[in-house]
Amino acid sequence: MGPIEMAFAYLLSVLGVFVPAILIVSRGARARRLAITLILTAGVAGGLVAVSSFLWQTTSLLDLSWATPFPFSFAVDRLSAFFLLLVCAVAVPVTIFASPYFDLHYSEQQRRWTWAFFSLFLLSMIVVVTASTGFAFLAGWELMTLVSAALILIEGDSPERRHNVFVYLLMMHVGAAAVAGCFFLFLPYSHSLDFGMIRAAGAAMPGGIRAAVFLSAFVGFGAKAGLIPLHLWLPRAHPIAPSPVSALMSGIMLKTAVYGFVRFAFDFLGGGPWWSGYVVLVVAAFTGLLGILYAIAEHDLKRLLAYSSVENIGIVFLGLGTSLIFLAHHSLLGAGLALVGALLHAFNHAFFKSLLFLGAGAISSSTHTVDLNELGGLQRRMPVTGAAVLIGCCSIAGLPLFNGFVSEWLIFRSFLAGSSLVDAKAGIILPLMVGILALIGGLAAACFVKAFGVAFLGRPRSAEAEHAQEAPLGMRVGLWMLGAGCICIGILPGLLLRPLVSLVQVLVPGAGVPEETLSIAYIIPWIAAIVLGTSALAALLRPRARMARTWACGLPGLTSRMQYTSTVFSKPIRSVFAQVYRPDRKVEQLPTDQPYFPASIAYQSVRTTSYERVLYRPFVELFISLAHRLRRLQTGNIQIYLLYIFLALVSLLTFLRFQR
Amino acid sequence: MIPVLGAGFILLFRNPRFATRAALLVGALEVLALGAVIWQVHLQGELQEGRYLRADALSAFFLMSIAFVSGIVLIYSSGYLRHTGEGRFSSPRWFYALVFMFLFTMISVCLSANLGLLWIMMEGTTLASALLVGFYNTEGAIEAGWKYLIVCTVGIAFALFGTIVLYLAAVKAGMSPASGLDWISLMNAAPGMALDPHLVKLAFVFVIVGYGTKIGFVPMHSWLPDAHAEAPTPISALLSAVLLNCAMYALMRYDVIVSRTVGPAFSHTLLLIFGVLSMVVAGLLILVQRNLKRLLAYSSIEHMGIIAIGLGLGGPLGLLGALLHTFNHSAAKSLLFFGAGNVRHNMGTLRIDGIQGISRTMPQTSAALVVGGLAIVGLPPFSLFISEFAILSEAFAQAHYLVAALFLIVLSVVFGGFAYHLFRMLCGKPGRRPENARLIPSEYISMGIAALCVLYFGVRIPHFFNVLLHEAMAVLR
Amino acid sequence: MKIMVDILQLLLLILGAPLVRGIIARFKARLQKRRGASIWRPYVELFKLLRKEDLTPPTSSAVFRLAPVLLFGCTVCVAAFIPVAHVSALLGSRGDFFLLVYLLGLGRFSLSLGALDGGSAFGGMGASREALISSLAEVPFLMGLVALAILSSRADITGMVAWTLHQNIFNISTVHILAFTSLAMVVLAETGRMPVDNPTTHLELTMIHEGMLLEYSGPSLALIEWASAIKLHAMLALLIALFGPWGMAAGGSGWGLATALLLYCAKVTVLMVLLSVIESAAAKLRMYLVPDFLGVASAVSALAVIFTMWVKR
Amino acid sequence: MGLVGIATEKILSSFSVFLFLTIILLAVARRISTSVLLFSLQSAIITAEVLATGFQEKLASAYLVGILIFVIKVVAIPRAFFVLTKRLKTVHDVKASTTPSQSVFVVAVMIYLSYAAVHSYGGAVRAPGDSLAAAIALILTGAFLMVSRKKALMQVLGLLVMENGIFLAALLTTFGMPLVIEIGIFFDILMGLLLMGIFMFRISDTFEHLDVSKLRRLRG
Repeated sequence: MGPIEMAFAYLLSVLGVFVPAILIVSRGARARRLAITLILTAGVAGGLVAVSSFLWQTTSLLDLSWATPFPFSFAVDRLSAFFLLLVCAVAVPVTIFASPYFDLHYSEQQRRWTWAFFSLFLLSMIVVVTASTGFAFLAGWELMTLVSAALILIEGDSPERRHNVFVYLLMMHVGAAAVAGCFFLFLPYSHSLDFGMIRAAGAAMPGGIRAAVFLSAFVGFGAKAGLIPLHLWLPRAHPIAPSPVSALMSGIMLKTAVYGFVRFAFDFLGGGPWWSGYVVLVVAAFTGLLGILYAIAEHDLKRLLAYSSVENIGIVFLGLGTSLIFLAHHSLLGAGLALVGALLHAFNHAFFKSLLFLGAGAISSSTHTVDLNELGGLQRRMPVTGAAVLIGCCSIAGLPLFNGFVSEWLIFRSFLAGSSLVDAKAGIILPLMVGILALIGGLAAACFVKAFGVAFLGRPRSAEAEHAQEAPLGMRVGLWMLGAGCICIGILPGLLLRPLVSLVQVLVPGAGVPEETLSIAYIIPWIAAIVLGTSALAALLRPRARMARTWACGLPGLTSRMQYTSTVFSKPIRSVFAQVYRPDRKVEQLPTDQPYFPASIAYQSVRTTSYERVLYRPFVELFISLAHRLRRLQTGNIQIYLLYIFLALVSLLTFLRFQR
Repeated sequence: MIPVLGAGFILLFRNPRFATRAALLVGALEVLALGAVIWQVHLQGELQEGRYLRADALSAFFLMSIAFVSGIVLIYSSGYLRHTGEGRFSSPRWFYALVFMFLFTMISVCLSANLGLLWIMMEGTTLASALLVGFYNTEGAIEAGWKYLIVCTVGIAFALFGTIVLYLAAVKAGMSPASGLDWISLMNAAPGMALDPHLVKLAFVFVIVGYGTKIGFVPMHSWLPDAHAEAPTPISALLSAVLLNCAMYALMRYDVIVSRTVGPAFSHTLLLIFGVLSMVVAGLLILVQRNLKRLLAYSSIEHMGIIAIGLGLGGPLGLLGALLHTFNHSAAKSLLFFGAGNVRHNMGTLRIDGIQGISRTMPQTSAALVVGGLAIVGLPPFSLFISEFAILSEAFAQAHYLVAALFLIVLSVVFGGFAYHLFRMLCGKPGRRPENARLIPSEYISMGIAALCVLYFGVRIPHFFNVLLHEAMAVLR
Repeated sequence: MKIMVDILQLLLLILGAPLVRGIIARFKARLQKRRGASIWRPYVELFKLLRKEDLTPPTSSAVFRLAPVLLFGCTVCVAAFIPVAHVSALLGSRGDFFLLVYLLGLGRFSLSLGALDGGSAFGGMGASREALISSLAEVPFLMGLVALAILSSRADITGMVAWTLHQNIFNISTVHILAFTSLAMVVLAETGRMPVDNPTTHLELTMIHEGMLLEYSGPSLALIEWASAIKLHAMLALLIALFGPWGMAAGGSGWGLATALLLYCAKVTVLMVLLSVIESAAAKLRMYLVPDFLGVASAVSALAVIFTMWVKR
Repeated sequence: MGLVGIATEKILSSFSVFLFLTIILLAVARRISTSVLLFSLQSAIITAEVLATGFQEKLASAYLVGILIFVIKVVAIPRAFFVLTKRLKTVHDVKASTTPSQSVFVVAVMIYLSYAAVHSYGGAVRAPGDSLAAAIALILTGAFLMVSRKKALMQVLGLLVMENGIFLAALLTTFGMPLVIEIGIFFDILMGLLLMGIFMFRISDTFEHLDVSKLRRLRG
């Protein structure tokens, strides 16, 4: 049992056993502080495990099968190591952020439970990405859902929160059923759920089964990842969770779904049927576009972030779909490129999305609201937080010098490389995808200009925002660790690109990336130098600034009500894409008799597109009505009951007759 | 034999408190005796007492779950009966007396070496428990009791006919009338001797309808929700956690014989049909229940369906899953019923829409309900996840894709139902204050044991248990 | 040697930018039967502004001050991508057009934030309109470039230019025409000219780009104006390099460079004339007609991409 | 074989006819007391059949069983029923949910079915076929009675008829089962009747009627 295994065992035992035990046994601040430190050390240990096992290619980590009824073991190949690194790298800052956050918001009792579940949540996600048997994977998978739901419920249980959690649980359970299905579908051929055996069996399976496995994997993991139209739970569950938890859910939990899909589609199946890529591509394109459009329309910061998670997942799956298409055409270079892009984007999104959610947490803890129309002017009041959030916004908008750009760039290049495919279908569709991704990127930029600009810039729109205080030290540290990560990857992408390439080479035999695409690693530092250098020069040109009142068209003074609100800001885009939102607008003007000098104008606009109504209700109602019909069979009349028995008997006897 | 004596012994006490103590004493003795039997079986394979009593691994396995459940049920009811008055046939002492009669019949179901005796004892379980179901003497209780009595007796009558037909087959095949009903001799003889396959099939049809009524297979399940809902909580726990298992045990015996005679295809198909039918119907009915205990009753039907599917699939994992599931289901279900019992005491009702926000008012009970609920819908890290996992993998491994798909779908539906109902009961603003929110020790102990067991078996299966399990499977092969 | 040439090109783009503005203004004046100001006027204005003091609103934060310089930096960096007279650029061979487009995006992003920080209504108005137009404009911009990239099977600007340089001027494909059309429309939108935006208006109903600068004064304003001038110049140079590179110097000879430079001036002049004609002729589109304008551009560029399939093989 | 042997043969074969008669009469009987009488008659016939078989097969145990049946089913149970009817003070109508003619028709169909069944499983039978058919017909009729009669009493009666049928089948196909088992079964039946009596009392106490089709509080 080498050091790596030791570290991993330490990690598991700490997160799974010690921390919850400590928190349950003893109440009081010291115990809690001990627990938090333990979680942090565990996170660091996890990171070390990931890096070292990535470098030295250790595979088997830990085998608990002696204890459990079914094989339950952990192994880390490069894919798992990459995602393990992702989990730990995000978990540590979030934990640091969370400790002051929970102290601010929760009662003693709540804190104990929250931290216990918090560590269990981390554990479950680590289990998922490092499991090497189906049993372990599924166990971790279910646990992940449960614990996160518990974390949401600790916050409180209003009816709509309850309903949202219910929707979350139900959809996750159905998704888990699909995931379980695509594990079990291997069984007749692999005779075991050990990943090695499954991998071996993957190639030998008949096409039909392969297709079934692919589809159920796509549905199962898609539901977890929040692909439209399976995204229903996401904008419901993420906003109502406490911010650190939503950071974990959005930052890491969605990535476990990506991990699962990559594991199945690439590792086990080695690329799905020929149409698989196109299916994924189309769904992903819709997800990305609609996701970001809904995000722009939101004025609740956390809902906005949730929808933008949907969008980013869409981008990741764009990459995966492209890679699948390349695989189907045996063009391994393109496949590698797209896959690297997708994985990198997953990694980046983990960083900036958790950063942004933490930022929302910081805002809500100092202003007690995340409604953009109530905020404003926070940059002057909480500059450190603001700067970190700004970094997050730039990254998520996919701007160069920040990490979001690198991955989107790789995906762009993979689309471009698609033109080299002989197949006309792919050769046209992939380059056209550039347009889609460009639109997504542009809208994302617009969306986060709005988010940051309305929340942090200008003048405060409410008293809370007026008196906002800078977030406590722990929160700032957590935020800035993530922010530093974003910039670091953004300016020196080489740090991750090379390892990712080696990962992909292991994952898809013979794959690689075109050399010239690695040039991004060299060019970006140059660009950074030029941009910042010129900016510095330009800054030198300027004297110090003098304060002067903003020009108010000659009016006595400027009130905050003259500013653009988030709703107004997104108005042009909303009216351009009106057919997406199908808005239901109401304008009430008083008094009605004089249209030009209204005393008051009330305006409201509601999005009426509802997936729930169109896609989900019918299913549910089908089941319910079926149940009601069955219920009628249970008439309280005993004679009817006896009749049932006799009918059963008679039908069996006839069955016997014909069976002979 | 302890229970019978115990029953008489208890009837001597008029004072309920003494009766309770005596009952606990007797219960302890009984559990010890069962433990001894199991241990013997574990040591020396099979026990044979005279011509009519024998115990092999399979019976030992079921005895174990009887011992476990009856133990915690007795502990629980010692506290539960604190507010039942005196009445004809309905006083604590009668309660315990009947309970022990009930236990006696069930134990001897598992111990009987003779199919006839088996039948007699099965009928005995009905008779012993009918009064218990009607224990409260309310309209509902009496109605439920009557239905239970009639429906089950009719069903059992068919089982008797099946037994006779099997016996006929044996006799015609030239076995001595004396041994013509010993399942052991039938089992051993079955492959070699030419039992008329057609008669055997006929027998199995009657038996599966008959004992299926006791198990609660759809469409013979009609008595089950009534009985479970109206009986006193400990009895509901006993019914769904032990009685159903015993009936299942009886069915297993026949299943072995039949599949050894005419090949597994026939009996397994029937089991699969009934299993899937029960699972689907019960799973859907769970969605629309309004009474907590009826909800639990239907989920028992669903789980019996799961077990039947496991049996019907056969194969190492299927059998493992089925046997394991009997035990796990008993533990989880008794836990849930205890929780429901507390809810009834405190809120005075079992109507789900009448219960709200108990997570605030009685945290411990609702914790028990949550643990039980998570376990019963088959989520890790609880034991039912293991057994369902086993059965599912068997289903897929044998490429029974339809069964597997239905299985998965129903699991999701059931999850939805339970989550929905539990949320409604746990969350929300509490209605009326409960009288005594905190658990009294007896409840604490019994629920604690059940919960721990559910959790522990979810993580690992103890060695001794595992050995017994595999011996039992060996019997079923 | 080569590096010197590249730096010279970059300086040409940066320092020549105000001149381009001046000349366009002059042309427009002439078209409108006015004498118009001197073509060196923009330089004078820049110096004037640079000497003035810098005013910031009391409510604003550091973002307000940082925005202009970052914008300037990005624009300069973009200019460094584009070959003018010699088939090479400081970053041309390494960085591809995606980088170019997104650097413009970064500049725009920072400017919009700066505008929002002013705390007045106009800043938000300008930013929101800019957000709409730019997000829609990115599609045809990238797609048009993608079409060319597919033809030349290179992704870096100089590579594409070099490829075009080796084509015969007379067998230009439909793809080129389509791509040119879309890119020209994009340039109009990106640089905020008619019919998308009116660079000379200060009426709140019509302002887009101007609305964002309303709070800026002195050096900051100078930087922004200069940056937008550079942007305009760079865009024109990009069009030239992509669609009319013939005559560009490939080798290192001084004569070649000189002629190339002259040719470039000629081409730019032509474009400027075109631009001013369009600006004087066309009326500004209503805000909500701009998406249609850009939609046409996107459709054209999409066609360009699709046609590459047949042109390529 | 002697004269007696032949007599038994005849008896055995002709009993089934009487059984059919009892069934049909049961179907049309309107008063509980009548049905009870019919039942005891039926049991008497079965007793005779048991004795006959016992004589034919020279089985000592069969005699014992026969006596048991006589004591329990011909004497005890009908007595109990009469006591019950008196105690429960119910109207004596059986409250059929089918008209007599329908019942008769159904019973006739059942008899036919039982014959068909016997012929399909013909190989299994060593006693005269029609009496096995009679046994099955008894089972089916019992079932029919339970389904169609609303009175709790009549349901119990139907159950007993079924019991009779099963028992008869057991007797005819095999030599009856081992003695202990038989006794056990009888014991069970007695206990069952006892319980049902208790419940009938409770029902009539709580609901003031014995109409089980009205017991429909628990449903769904």
